[in-house]
Amino acid sequence: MMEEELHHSEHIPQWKKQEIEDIKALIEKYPLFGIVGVGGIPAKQLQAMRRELKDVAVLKVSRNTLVNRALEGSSKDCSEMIDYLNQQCALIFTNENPFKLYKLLEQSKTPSPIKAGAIAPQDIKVEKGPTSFPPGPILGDLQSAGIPASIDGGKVVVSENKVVTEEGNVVSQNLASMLARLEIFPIEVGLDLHAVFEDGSIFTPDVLAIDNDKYFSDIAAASRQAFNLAVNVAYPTTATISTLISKASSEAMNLGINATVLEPEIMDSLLGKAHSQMISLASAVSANNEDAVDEDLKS
Amino acid sequence: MEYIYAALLLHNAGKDVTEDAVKAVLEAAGTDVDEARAKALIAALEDVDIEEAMSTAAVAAAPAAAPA
Amino acid sequence: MEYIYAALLLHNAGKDVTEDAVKAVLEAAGTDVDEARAKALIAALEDVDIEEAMSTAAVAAAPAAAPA
Amino acid sequence: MEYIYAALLLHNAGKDVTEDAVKAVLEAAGTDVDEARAKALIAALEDVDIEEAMSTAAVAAAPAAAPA
Amino acid sequence: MEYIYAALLLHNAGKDVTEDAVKAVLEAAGTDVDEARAKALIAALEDVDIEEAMSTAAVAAAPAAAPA
Amino acid sequence: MEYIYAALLLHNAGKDVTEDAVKAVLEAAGTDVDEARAKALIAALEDVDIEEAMSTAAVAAAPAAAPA
Amino acid sequence: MEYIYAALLLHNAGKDVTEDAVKAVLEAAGTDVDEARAKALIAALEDVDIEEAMSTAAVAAAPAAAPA
Repeated sequence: MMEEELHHSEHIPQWKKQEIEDIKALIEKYPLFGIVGVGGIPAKQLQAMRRELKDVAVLKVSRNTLVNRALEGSSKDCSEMIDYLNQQCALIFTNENPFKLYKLLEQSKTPSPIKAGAIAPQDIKVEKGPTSFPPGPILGDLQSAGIPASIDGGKVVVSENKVVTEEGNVVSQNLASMLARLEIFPIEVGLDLHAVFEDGSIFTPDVLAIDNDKYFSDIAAASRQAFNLAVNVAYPTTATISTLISKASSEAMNLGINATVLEPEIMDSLLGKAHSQMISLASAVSANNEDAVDEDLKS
Repeated sequence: MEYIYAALLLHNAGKDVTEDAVKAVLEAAGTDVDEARAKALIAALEDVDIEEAMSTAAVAAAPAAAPA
Repeated sequence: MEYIYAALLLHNAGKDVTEDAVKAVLEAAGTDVDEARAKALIAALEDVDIEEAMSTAAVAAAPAAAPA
Repeated sequence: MEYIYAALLLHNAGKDVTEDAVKAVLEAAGTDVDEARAKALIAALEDVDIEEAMSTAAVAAAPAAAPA
Repeated sequence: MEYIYAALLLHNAGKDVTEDAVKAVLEAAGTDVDEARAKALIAALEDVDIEEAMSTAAVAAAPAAAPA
Repeated sequence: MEYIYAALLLHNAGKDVTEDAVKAVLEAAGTDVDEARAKALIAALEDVDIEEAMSTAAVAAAPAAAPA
Repeated sequence: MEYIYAALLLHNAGKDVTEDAVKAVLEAAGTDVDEARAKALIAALEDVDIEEAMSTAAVAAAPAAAPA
């Protein structure tokens, strides 16, 4: 056995050994790295993404077998990441935190045509409206693909809104082709983050997706709760003292006016209240009989 | 307006708002009573829910009075 | 509120709002008069401009007063 | 308004709002107590559910922003 | 809220709102006084204009039911 | 308001909101702890149902999110 | 919500909301800390403005009644 192994290792090309070392060096150098799926990304798009990300991340495409060896041999004890390697993966290295990385990768995804034979990731719809095509064979092609089309005003139009295939269905060649021609791009294509390794922990997308709106509303809710608690127990602090004074003052006014406490400070309110009641009663009365009220109260 | 206040007063005291009651109150205040008005008032009050008229009255916040 | 109504009734009738006047009006209305409250009323009214207080109320009450 | 605050204080402490209690509180505050005002307060509060009266809005937000 | 009421009582009576004053008032009302709470109150009141905070109350009071 | 947040944190963690617990949390936050304020908080929270107090809308006048 | 409370506590105390600070505070409160959640919080706070979120709370708490 040993002999065979020795024999085998002698035949590992230098470039492969180097590649493994390069990967290990990158793993060493960066505080975190991720495994991304690159399948289905047209070469051009991949290049574009690489450029877009170049200031924040390094993408390294290598054979899985070599990546495997690097992960196993790395001093960072990250061999578990091998679980996240499958066909057509690459490594991505960055100084950013895992959440930022996830966000960047999601943002760098672009809408792309769906390929024939692919599975619709959500319902695919067409919308009523004009196309750029003049009448011709395209009309029949659209219709046979299940897209409602007709001629209007000298052009081919999509005649109604329609779900042309539901989530989970396999997209036929004809439909795929027609959708592409209509420039309907139902797929988000980009670097698909499978997992990130940082400091001995592995993070997966379910943990990495951040809902900013939820954080915003949670902060607002917490702030309200704090205020509620503080005011309800009359805890005097810079943020609550004005409200507490205001509350006490209102309560005193309420009590004074509702119980008709004849104190100087609320006389104006009491007089005003009586006056309002008088006006209200007077108008009800004068509606029935004008002569029941003063000249100046007549409506 | 004093006729209306008289009505409010009687209502608040839980008394019936009658012509005689209104007259008594106004006389106690030292005012001459116009019989016709008093009659008209009582007649007009017949279909009026005093309590309701009072509660629809809006009350404004008075100027914050300086501490006594 | 009876003390207030009594005060405004007298004011509107052009009479002085005194303790005795208020008591007379309240008694005529069949209300029990509390001496202390009558005193407090007059004391509280000392620095109050009744006309002004009522015109502030008038502004606020206006929308509510639109005849039904 | 100090008489009213005295009432709120006693109510909050679970004590009866009596003339003596109010006087004691005001004296502790270093104020001269006007007997009539204290009496008038207690009379006004008779049969009043203080908890309810203090929590029920008596006053509307003034549209004519009350002159300070 | 008793600490707040005590403070406003003193303020309305034209007295300085100090820890000792607040304590005296609360004790007279039969409330157990917590030293720390009295301290905290006075500290919070340091940069507050009580008059101003009280006049906010007039506006913050419940809204007038929108006139129909 | 950091004392209040300390209370909310402890409450959320199912711990008793005690002076020591609050102090520990604030010290971990790198803040100097004012003994009196911590005491005042605990005193204010005595017999209080924190869950209820935090969920019940405190009065109208809103804070301009002033850092405490 | 404990991560949020921790963040607001630090913010209110004028301290930076960092992963270590949040962890220290939570540990002091006796809460188990999930590294990922602490990291997620800090990452979220890069785009979410605490002051802005808190001021939304203030608006919501205000009386619905601003008179027209």
